[in-house]
Amino acid sequence: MTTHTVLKVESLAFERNDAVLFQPVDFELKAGEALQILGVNGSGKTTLFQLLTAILPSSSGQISYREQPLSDCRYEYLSNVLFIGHQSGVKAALTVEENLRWMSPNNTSCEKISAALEVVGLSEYAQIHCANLSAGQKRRVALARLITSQAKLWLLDEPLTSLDKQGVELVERCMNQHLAQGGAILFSSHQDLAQVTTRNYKLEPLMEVA
Amino acid sequence: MTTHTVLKVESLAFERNDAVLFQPVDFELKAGEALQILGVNGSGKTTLFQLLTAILPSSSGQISYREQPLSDCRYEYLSNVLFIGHQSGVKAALTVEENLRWMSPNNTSCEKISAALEVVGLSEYAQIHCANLSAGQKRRVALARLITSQAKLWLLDEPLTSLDKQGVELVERCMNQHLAQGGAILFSSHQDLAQVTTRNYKLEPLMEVA
Amino acid sequence: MNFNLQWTWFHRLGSPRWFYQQTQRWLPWLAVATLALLVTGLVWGLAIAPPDAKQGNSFRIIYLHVPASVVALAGYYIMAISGAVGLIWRIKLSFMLMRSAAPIGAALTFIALVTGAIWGKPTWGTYWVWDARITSMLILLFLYFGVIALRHTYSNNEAADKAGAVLSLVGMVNVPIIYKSVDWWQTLHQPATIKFTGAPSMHPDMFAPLVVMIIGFYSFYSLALILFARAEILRREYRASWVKQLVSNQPAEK
Amino acid sequence: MANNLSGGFKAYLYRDILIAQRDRGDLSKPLMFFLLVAVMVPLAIAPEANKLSAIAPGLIWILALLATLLSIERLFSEDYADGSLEQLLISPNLLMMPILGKITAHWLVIGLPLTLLSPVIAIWFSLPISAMVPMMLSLALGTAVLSLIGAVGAALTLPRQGGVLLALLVMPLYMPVLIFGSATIQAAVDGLNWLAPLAMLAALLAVAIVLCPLAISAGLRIAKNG
Amino acid sequence: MANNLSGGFKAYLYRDILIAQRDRGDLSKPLMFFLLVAVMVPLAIAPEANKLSAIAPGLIWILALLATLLSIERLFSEDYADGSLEQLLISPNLLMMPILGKITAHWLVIGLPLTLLSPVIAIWFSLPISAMVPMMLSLALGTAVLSLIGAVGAALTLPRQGGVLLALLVMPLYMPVLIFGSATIQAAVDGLNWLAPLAMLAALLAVAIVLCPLAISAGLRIAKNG
Ligand code: HEM
Ligand SMILES: Nc1ncnc2c1ncn2[C@@H]1O[C@H](COP(=O)(O)OP(=O)(O)OP(=O)(O)O)[C@@H](O)[C@H]1O
Ligand SMILES: Nc1ncnc2c1ncn2[C@@H]1O[C@H](COP(=O)(O)OP(=O)(O)OP(=O)(O)O)[C@@H](O)[C@H]1O
Ligand SMILES: [Mg+2]
Ligand SMILES: [Mg+2]
Repeated sequence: MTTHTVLKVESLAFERNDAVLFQPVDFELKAGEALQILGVNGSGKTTLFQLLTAILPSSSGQISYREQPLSDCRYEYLSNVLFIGHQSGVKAALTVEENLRWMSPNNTSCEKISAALEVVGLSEYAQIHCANLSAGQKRRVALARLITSQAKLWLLDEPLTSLDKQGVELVERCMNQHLAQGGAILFSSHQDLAQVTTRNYKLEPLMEVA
Repeated sequence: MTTHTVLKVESLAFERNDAVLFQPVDFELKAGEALQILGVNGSGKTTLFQLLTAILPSSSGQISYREQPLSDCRYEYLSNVLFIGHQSGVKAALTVEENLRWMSPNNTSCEKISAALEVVGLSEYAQIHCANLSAGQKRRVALARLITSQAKLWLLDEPLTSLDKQGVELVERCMNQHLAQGGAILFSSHQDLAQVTTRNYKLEPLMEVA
Repeated sequence: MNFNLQWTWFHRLGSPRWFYQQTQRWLPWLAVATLALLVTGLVWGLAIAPPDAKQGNSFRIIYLHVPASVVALAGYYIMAISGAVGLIWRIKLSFMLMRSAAPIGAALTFIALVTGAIWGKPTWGTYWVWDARITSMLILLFLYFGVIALRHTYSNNEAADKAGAVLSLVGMVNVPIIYKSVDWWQTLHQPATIKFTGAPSMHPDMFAPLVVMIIGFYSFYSLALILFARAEILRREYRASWVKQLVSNQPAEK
Repeated sequence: MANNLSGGFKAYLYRDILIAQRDRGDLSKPLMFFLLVAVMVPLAIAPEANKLSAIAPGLIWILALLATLLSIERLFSEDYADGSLEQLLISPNLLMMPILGKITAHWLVIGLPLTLLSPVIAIWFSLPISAMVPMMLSLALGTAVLSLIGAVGAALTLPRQGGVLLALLVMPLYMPVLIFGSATIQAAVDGLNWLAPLAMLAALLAVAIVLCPLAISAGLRIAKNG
Repeated sequence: MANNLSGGFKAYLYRDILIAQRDRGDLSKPLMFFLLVAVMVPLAIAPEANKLSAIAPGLIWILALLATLLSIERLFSEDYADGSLEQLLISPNLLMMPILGKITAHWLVIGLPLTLLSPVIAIWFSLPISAMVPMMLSLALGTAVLSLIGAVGAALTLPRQGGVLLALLVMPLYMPVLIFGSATIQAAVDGLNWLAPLAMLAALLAVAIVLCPLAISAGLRIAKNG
């Protein structure tokens, strides 16, 4: 059995100020699989990603990574996760190249960095400070991590915002390549992907219980 | 002739640090018309909007509003413009309602404000601080201005980012209504609109001249 | 089984509902005890105890000043420790106690400062002097203010609680350091020109009412803490069914 | 938005005060801040009363200056980050009135509380009672100048919102305020004529009200051009 | 990213120094800031030399404290706004090392320059030469404690990045540093034993290095939840 379960979420719930956000979440993500989280604005997709990266503590339920509860394999799990959120973590004061170097694993070679910049179409901007980039270009800097990272599990919160059509295609190509190599992807997006086969999971708002 | 020209742009160019950004821009926008600005990431759409709102000074070319050069009718022009940019101008410390009241014309009635919040689906959030909203909800607060504003000319820089599908439909409906009332819309988006008839204008990068 | 027992006990102790219902029963007794102690202490101290040989009657402010100072200091530790308990065992109730302790402690510190300043005028001829103990008391007031102010920074109650707990713990480590350093600073710069009259050298007739007042202040502190915490519980748990029931069971009139 | 008679003055005044109050929970924090800094001085400097009262006039002014510096940085930087500065720039009215509204809000939140609180600090530092009125008058006028000048610096350093850089820019401009401000108090303490330095502060304020908004609106437009 | 032996210490140290240098154009600005404030003091306070030298030990320390306060606010707030704090929080390593790296960078940019520059200020204020070495030692140790404690406040006030609120939180905690710091210089000026207060500063530093990173990492996690 090569396609083992990478991530398993069982009746995960989250409360803020004693208000429960969404109906308990249950899903399973296997290697080589992409799962798209759907849900209207404010349904809790971003919150779910923060639960999955342990930035926020969950109120109940269980997250397991390769059949182990997260608390038992925190180091191993986080070493294998690549998370790109709404804010992309690009530092305005650094140049494009410095940013990518900083955000990539330590042993990333210079060639790999420039190759990644080539792919996202920013080679000419390598020495430009990120403060001077357009919205889509900033997003591309963050997405260049898809190429330099060695993580097996990608958690992408709306990776497609601000990207033009070529940019969307580019991300789709990266995703397909990652899946082909046995990686797993959990992502949220309000757009449908044309070229990537994905399963869906819909976050449902909680019905008011009387 | 009821469909007069609202905005006319003639061979508009912009230089930053002596580098010209895009090929000279020429277009005309009539009342009741929507024009979509296309262009890859970094082609200069946002910059163009800043030229059109006189936030940035243009290097050459001319912008005219109702057949008058912009410099001659600055007050009248800006009073009739609604601009929503990448950053939506929503203040995190204020509540949704306070934000909308603040961003709407002075004489906006309370009913209109709550009706607008109803339309964008934020009635329940009226008293919530905007810092606690999701990305799409913040965007919706800004877009509620489409309903309260009385401006004839809308300049929308990527209004659809972060919105879910209902949100996109909502914006499309607002746009159609505005057009039907004789308004004009200039907007940029990487997505194609399904329900609004638009013309396109493509920003072309400047060829290197030898 | 033993383990289970332990946990139900723990759970009950941490339950705001249990606390609310228990304190309902204690409250009248505590209120009566507080009142009795304070009245006894005040009458004894202000009317019966002999006047001081040197200071005359102005010394009687001691019966407010010393208890307020003592309880204000202890209150900081009570606040910080309940914060720590909340952080470690994730008990909501102890966060509520921490939150309630801050304004009470600040008020007592303020009383200590004001009564001290009033006392200072007849004894030292000035309202304020940069004495070690006085200065560190002033800083304690600001530490309390910091804890109170911090909670407005967070919209999420849980985060506000935890942040407040971390700050009061950092402050708890610092209170002795501040006290020592201010003390030290004084002795370093100038010979102490003013000395507190040492407590043990007090006449028993003056000392006994002071002890009554100190116990009375502690009792008052507990009473205030419980009342504040009960209000806090209702505010936070307004969604819980038992609170709704409680509210609907109240007679509508009055 | 900003279409009323006062051209946006009142709108921005109210909004900024509301935000200040929301952000800090309540408006009493600046007061505590002043008290706290005032406490620090005797701790750092040996607290004999006569030594303290000798340096008190200068210290109160340094305090006012620092409180302004610490808070003025955010005058435009938040508006810049969230896009409301863009909206301000494209409002059809002149920029003056909204800018003055924002600065007035800043003064009401920082300068005015300091002025009202200064008697407490004065007692702490054993300043004579006769110096109270001149001190409060000079603070009321001077802190307004500090807010105006600080706002120019805040506008000019905008894209980088640089704490230290901002301090570096405005501090030289603060010198006259500092000098005339502490001179007013010192003159009152010494029983001299304190109306002259106070008049100078009033003159500085008049000049600043006229010139600073010009510099600020220019600065804001330049900052967007970045 | 942050996978090397030192667990991110060096990576964050280098990055933050680089950003500080980019943001301010160069690293000499903090130095100018100190000089400028030092110039202002004689302007506000009558500049008789004996008066100045009497308050100099305290003033140098107040200066150090304010420089830290002005700059520490941005330690985490930019990372919070642009999302890199999230990335820090999900790094598999402990938070300690990156945090200590960031604080060290802050000290290298603020505390160290002030220490190196202090002799100039000391001469300005006619402090005796014999006080130089104790002054510099106390500043080197003390500013590090100020950065550490300030970082706790910066972490706890993150969601609102509140200038005045931050000051309110950390200033009481700064008192011991201020007292022992100025006591070291004063003792040296008076020809007394200055090793004792200096040792206290060293002890404070040791305590702060152990405890502050704990409080900071707790604070950062809480802030994300806020
Ligand atoms: C604003 C001024 C003052 C403040 C902030 C202040 C503060 C304090 C504090 C914190 C205590 C300590 C309680 C303990 O040891 O746990 C105390 C005790 C005491 N204070 Fe004050 N005090 C002030 C003024 C005065 C004055 C003017 C006098 C009378 C001359 C005075 C007489 C005493 C006495 C007799 C005690 C109890 C004896 C002892 O524990 O040493 N205090 N005060
Ligand atoms: N810091 C916060 N404090 C309180 N409530 C919050 C906070 N952040 C988000 N929320 C609330 O939690 C809900 C879920 O927000 P979240 O950002 O997870 O939504 P989302 O599904 O990502 O939406 P979007 O599609 O707009 O990005 C929203 O209703 C929002 O109002
Ligand atoms: N402040 C600035 N300083 C210098 N160059 C800038 C600045 N802002 C943008 N640019 C450059 O100008 C070009 C156009 O940027 P602009 O933001 O207008 O693009 P855009 O078409 O809106 O792109 P996107 O689709 O990504 O939003 C980009 O190449 C960008 O690098
Ligand atoms: Mg989201
Ligand atoms: Mg753009």
